Amino acid sequence: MKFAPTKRLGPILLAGTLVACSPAASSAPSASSAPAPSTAASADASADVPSSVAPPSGEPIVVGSTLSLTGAFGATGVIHRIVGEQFVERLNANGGLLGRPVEWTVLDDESDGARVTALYERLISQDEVDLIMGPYGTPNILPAMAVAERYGYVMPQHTAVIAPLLTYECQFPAWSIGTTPNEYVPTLVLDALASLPSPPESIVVVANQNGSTDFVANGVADDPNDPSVANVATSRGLEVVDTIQYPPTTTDWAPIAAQVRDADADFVFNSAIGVDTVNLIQAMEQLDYRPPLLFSLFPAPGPLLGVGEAAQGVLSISLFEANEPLLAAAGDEVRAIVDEYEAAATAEGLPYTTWETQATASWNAWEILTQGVAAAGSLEHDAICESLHASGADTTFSGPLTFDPASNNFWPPAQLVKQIQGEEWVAAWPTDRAAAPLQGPAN
Amino acid sequence: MIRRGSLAFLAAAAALALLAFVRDALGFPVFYLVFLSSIWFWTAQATSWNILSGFSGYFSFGQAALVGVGAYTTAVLVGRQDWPFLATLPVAGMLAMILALAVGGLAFRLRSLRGEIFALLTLAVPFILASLARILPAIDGGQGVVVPTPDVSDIVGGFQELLYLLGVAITVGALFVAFLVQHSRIGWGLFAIRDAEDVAEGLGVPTFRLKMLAIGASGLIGGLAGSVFALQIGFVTVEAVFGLTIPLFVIVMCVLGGRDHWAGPLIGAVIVVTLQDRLAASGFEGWSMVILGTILAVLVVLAPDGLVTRIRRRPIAVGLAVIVPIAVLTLADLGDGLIDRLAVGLAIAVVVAFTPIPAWTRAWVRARPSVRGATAADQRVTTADRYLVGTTVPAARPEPTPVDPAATASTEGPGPHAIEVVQVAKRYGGVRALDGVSLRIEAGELVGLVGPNGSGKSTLIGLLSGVLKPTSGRILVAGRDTADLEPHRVAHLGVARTYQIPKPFESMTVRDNVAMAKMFGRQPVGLEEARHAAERHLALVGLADRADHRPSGINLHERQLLEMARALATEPQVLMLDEALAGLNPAEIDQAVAVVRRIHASGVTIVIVEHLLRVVNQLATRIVVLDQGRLLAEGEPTIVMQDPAVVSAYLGRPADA
Amino acid sequence: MLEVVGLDAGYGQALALEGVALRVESGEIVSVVGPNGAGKSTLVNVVAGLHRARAGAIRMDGVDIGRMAGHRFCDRGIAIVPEGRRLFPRMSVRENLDLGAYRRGARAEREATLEWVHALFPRLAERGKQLAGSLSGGEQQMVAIGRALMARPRLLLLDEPSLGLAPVIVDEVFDVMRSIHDAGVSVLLVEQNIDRALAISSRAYLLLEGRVTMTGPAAELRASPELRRTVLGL
Amino acid sequence: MIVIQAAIAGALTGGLFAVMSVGLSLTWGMLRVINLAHFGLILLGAYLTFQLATDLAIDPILTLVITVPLLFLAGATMQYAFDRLALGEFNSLIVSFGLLIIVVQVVSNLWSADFQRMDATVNPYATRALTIGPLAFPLPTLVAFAFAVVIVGSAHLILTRTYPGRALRAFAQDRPIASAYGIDHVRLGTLLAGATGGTAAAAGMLFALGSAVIPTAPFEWVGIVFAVVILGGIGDAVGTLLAGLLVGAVSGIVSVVVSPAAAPLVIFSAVVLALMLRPNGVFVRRSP
Repeated sequence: MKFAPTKRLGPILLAGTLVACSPAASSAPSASSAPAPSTAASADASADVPSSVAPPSGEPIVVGSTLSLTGAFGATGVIHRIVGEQFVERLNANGGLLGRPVEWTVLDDESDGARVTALYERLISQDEVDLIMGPYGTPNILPAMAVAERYGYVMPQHTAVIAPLLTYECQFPAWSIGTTPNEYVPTLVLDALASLPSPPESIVVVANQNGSTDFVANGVADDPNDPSVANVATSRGLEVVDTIQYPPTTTDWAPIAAQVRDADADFVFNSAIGVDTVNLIQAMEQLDYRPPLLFSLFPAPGPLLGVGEAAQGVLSISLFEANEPLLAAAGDEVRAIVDEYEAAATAEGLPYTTWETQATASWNAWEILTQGVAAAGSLEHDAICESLHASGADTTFSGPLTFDPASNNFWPPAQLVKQIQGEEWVAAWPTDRAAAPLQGPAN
Repeated sequence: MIRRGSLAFLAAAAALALLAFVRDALGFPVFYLVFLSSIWFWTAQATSWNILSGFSGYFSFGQAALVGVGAYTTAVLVGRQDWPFLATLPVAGMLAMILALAVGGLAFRLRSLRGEIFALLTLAVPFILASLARILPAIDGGQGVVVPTPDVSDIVGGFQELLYLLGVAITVGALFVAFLVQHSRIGWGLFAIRDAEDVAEGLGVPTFRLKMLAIGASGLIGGLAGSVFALQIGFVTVEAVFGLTIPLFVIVMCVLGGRDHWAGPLIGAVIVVTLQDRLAASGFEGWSMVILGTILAVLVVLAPDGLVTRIRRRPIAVGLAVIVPIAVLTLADLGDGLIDRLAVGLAIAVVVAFTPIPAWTRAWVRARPSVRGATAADQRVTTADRYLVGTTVPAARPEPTPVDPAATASTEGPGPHAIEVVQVAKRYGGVRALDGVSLRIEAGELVGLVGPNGSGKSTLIGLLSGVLKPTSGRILVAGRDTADLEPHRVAHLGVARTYQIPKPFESMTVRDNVAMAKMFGRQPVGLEEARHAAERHLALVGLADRADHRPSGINLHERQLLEMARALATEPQVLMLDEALAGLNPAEIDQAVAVVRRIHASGVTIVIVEHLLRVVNQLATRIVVLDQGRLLAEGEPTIVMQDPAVVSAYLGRPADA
Repeated sequence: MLEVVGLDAGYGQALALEGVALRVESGEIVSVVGPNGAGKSTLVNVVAGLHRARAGAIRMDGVDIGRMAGHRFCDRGIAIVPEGRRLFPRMSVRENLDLGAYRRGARAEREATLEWVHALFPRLAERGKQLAGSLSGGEQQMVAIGRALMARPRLLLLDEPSLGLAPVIVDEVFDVMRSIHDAGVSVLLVEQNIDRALAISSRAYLLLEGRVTMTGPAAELRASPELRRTVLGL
Repeated sequence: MIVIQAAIAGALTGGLFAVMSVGLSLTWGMLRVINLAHFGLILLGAYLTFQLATDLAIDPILTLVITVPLLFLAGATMQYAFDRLALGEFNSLIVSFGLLIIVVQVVSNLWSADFQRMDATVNPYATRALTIGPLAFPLPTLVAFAFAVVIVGSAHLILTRTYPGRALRAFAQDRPIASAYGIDHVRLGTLLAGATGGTAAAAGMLFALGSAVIPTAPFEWVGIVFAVVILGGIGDAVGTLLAGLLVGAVSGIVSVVVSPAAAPLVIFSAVVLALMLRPNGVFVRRSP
């Protein structure tokens, strides 16, 4: 094996030691790229971005938002920051918005819902931003939405899925799994699995007690008749062997894995977020158990791939995956966006740099916002909101979207089921949008 | 003080509340209200913590439990039971208070409770509650609870105005409670508990009750602010309210601001919230925690007392340091809005608070208290004279006539004995510290309690003051069995003691040390009256000219005199002096002896434990000799000291005997 | 060997010792007697490096050790048996003894010294594994003395070794003190059992209210009526 | 059977808790410093393990050769500073909290807030187990358990058999007398804190062996580690191991029988009971 430390290693060791030793060393050299300044305004177009349009001029339009750049949601927040900067750069290179350049102010909410409220209040009432974007993560989006509602600001948001709670008529979901994801997601996944030669006959549900994952797994908390993975599965003739709930702070996965192994179902539905499923797989492997089929709801994509062979065949849902057939179908612009993102994510030092569902949601959100403004022809929020309700948005990745206030603007979901095949995530269902066929259990 | 304070708080609350209504007219964005609301929340939480932990010294790591109970009460009642928000507010406060009282009731009843145990207990509570919230679907069950925005009446304005006004009400209320506590008997009691809990109890302070009061108030404030917090975040999750960051930040704020003043938490919260806000806004978010952590570490090392002490040393300079930069920056139109300017002002103020005072100012500052000191000294002369003449006696003392010591020694009055000890034994594990001791002390006596080291003198003093309870036998004070009385009740029966190593309340002046005891005496009095009475007691022991000093600023001799004055302030029938002369030089000893005589002459029965037999023999009307836990001899000093058994106990049995 | 000159020491503002001078020659047993609170313990603690003097010199073999760090005093051949024993209660008897031999000079001779200590106190050999905190008072005092001897001191400081002990044990302690002295260790003894202390000592100091008020051969002090009067406060 | 399996797996995880806790417990008990920065050192240990193993493509356990000395230095320097500044128990807590948030932020800046995890190619332990009959012993926690036994065992041996170890215990029980017998507390304290830093390196490595790391992970460790330290007795190395195993096993059983969310309820109620019923047992350093 060749000795090939990256150039990060030395400074990191140095910095790590210094910092641990003395508080005074807080200015130790940061080897990886520190978070870029939070305002991404750029009039200079990159070389590979076509700029056939006149450069934007006049007062910049300021878009404000917070993202969880640190803290519990930090892992995903950074994806949205990269995509946002990328989008704004392309936008300005293509003439800006309403002929004016766009500037994006993004503040770190530290994954703290209490700070989200204050920061959005600041953005709107103090900084007087023209437009806002939603933050990442349901516990952040809900407080932000409340502020937006008070000021009547249009707020596209990336990922909140608890549709019944998102009642503000001018919030626009950029990632829709419908108003009843607790019914839609299990139906979609079980539909996909039903296409296999030997579909699963029994299921175990393992759910993180985190707002959105718990909602998808169990529906509204105090309503046992609300659709849930378990009763959707039952109604389709599957046997529900066990349902397990675990707190977000779980550190010890062995007992959960033991229960899953004990249940010995054909299919494990893990209503998970982050690295839950990675931990579960590891713990199950350690018990020498691999379920025939495993689904993970909102996984951090990188770590699951890093598990290697044990994670083969793991399923999830997605808006868009950067698979070759899908890219080919989507055209050159998409390919350029995806490549550009990968370069930026690599430079940022992200562990997983492939464009996937989070990035897609983020891109959608930006397109919803800017198309709403363009269609309204002004920065009046009432007008933007109205035009979005009236004519929807045409998105690069998810196609034309329509927003119906009656269903809290959640557009009819059109999710992919993706699967780990080899060393990548592959869109595998529905067949007409699949990059590769869905694979059943290995044996 | 309190009336003026009340008015000031009322005025401050009104002015702050007014801001919500004139904000628009002044051209301030709503964000200022949000920013201030955040300060209110943290100030209220920090004040809640400080009333218990800062004032009484029992550190809590459980602040999140109060926030959580308050927030979840409101979230569940509003979000799931459709209660109107305002109706949930008192429920939230009450539930948090009940939780706090339950924790206090359990913890403070522990006989060997130490600060660490309390801290760790409170650390565990939020974890238990978080787990419960996750298990019980009726509370959370895992999905979090949405708190819908309530309808806000037009009078209030908008939602932020409502939050702001609630914040002002609760926080100014909390600060006012802290102010009241600090300036009332409760606060004095709590400070005494923090400085020396056993001494406080011995002086008649009902320590358990005060701690329960403090923890109850802390719970109420924490719960109320937690309830508003639920409304503020709109979506309550276990992670948002039961996390570790809340208690840690609250502690950080109180430590920075200062823990022994009601304004400390306010100062800490203002600084931390402003700093965090500015760092987040200025693109330094990647380094905000580094900066905050560094400031925290540096300030704790440099100013462990907190900023409030520094600020109070030069309030005008620091005040100007905040206001002037803000004014200058505003006029010059520098910085982005008021908060930027505030941040600059605060930074300058902190620097000013830390700058060493130039010599000339110090001279000027010193000049002022000395004036006050002079008047106090004048007063002393008059009161002391009165005492010496013997014309004026404390009104509360029933029979103040100075008695002839020799006469009382043999008096066998019909009433109960001042103290009666019947066949008392005390064992620690297998060790017998006292064994079958019987003893009577009559009113007016001056009993010398002597014996070699380890003979059981300290144990006996502990038993008499009620801190220790006998293994067998009975102890009667004024005819009342003290077996089931808490020490402060025994103190109220009229027993007071001093400590060999003086344990003054270090955070109070000499005068207030004595006034403290007066306030919790048998006939409790208010602060002003207590301070006035304190002068008298200080005069009696000859310490009036030290009244404005801190205990750390007087010498050992004076500290021992202070012990006596403080004990006297409880108006005891029996005063026990535990080695009050240890470590004094001969001149000081003579002076102290004179004081003891004077106290005795004023009608107080005295039990003096002393190693300086020369002194005891001169002073005492009767001597009791203990040796190895038994009563060896008692009687007339000169006779007792010739007793061969006593001689042998002191000089040792000759090797050849 | 030990020479203390002009020693002032105290706690906070209290002065416990004032201008104390004292010496212990090689091979002597010297007693410091006086009523409680006279400053005897402070004196011993200062000489052992437990408490810092405010003024004055502590010379061991002519070298002033008063400014040295507390943990270096024992390198100079001083070991203390503190008042109230102060064993390490949750360590075994053997561990307490071994800790006495912590200083490098003593470690090498640990086995030999241990044999000597066991010969002096046979009971300690039996109780080697017992926790020091669980021993009786007498046994604790033996461990405390044994621990000090393990340091191979040339000067042993004993602070109230008979305090709280049954008379039989006190006899044993004084007997052992004599054997220790016979083995060539000088002793500075603080004792409230004045008669016994003086009986075993060659010279003595009477400490009263922080000052040395009498000094001389022990026998003389023992016979002096003034000592008796002073101590009994008559 | 499932209960037994959960208990075993939990107990092995308890070994990891023990490694995390033992350093904190010892410095608290012996030096009276409540060092929250210990969690920061564990975090650094985990990230350094990740980085070194990934970059050098070596077995993660081998990274200890580098991380242990580094964190030894860090721990020792910190204690030396605490000592110099004469920080008491409470102030050390506050200052070390400041250090902890600094470390968390710096780690986040250096490695991003995203999860970092050693790939299966680098880390062969993550998905393996030792199987005996129907029972499986997960490899990462088995390794952690082995480390726990070795670390606690050697800590116990050092504390009971060697001069510096005994000196430390003596120092914890009576500082002045220990000093009178030649014990230099600054040196010993620095050494102990250094060794504690070493255990933090091991704990970080062990954590990285079985889990993905994020910068905020320390805040999830604090509760369980304090529970282990308290139940084991502050300053008691062997007690820490036993408490770790107990906490792990109980939380495993409760997870299976009731629900994973109920485990903290049981553990922390036990902590409260322990504090109420035998408050003196919790503080081993105090004399009976």
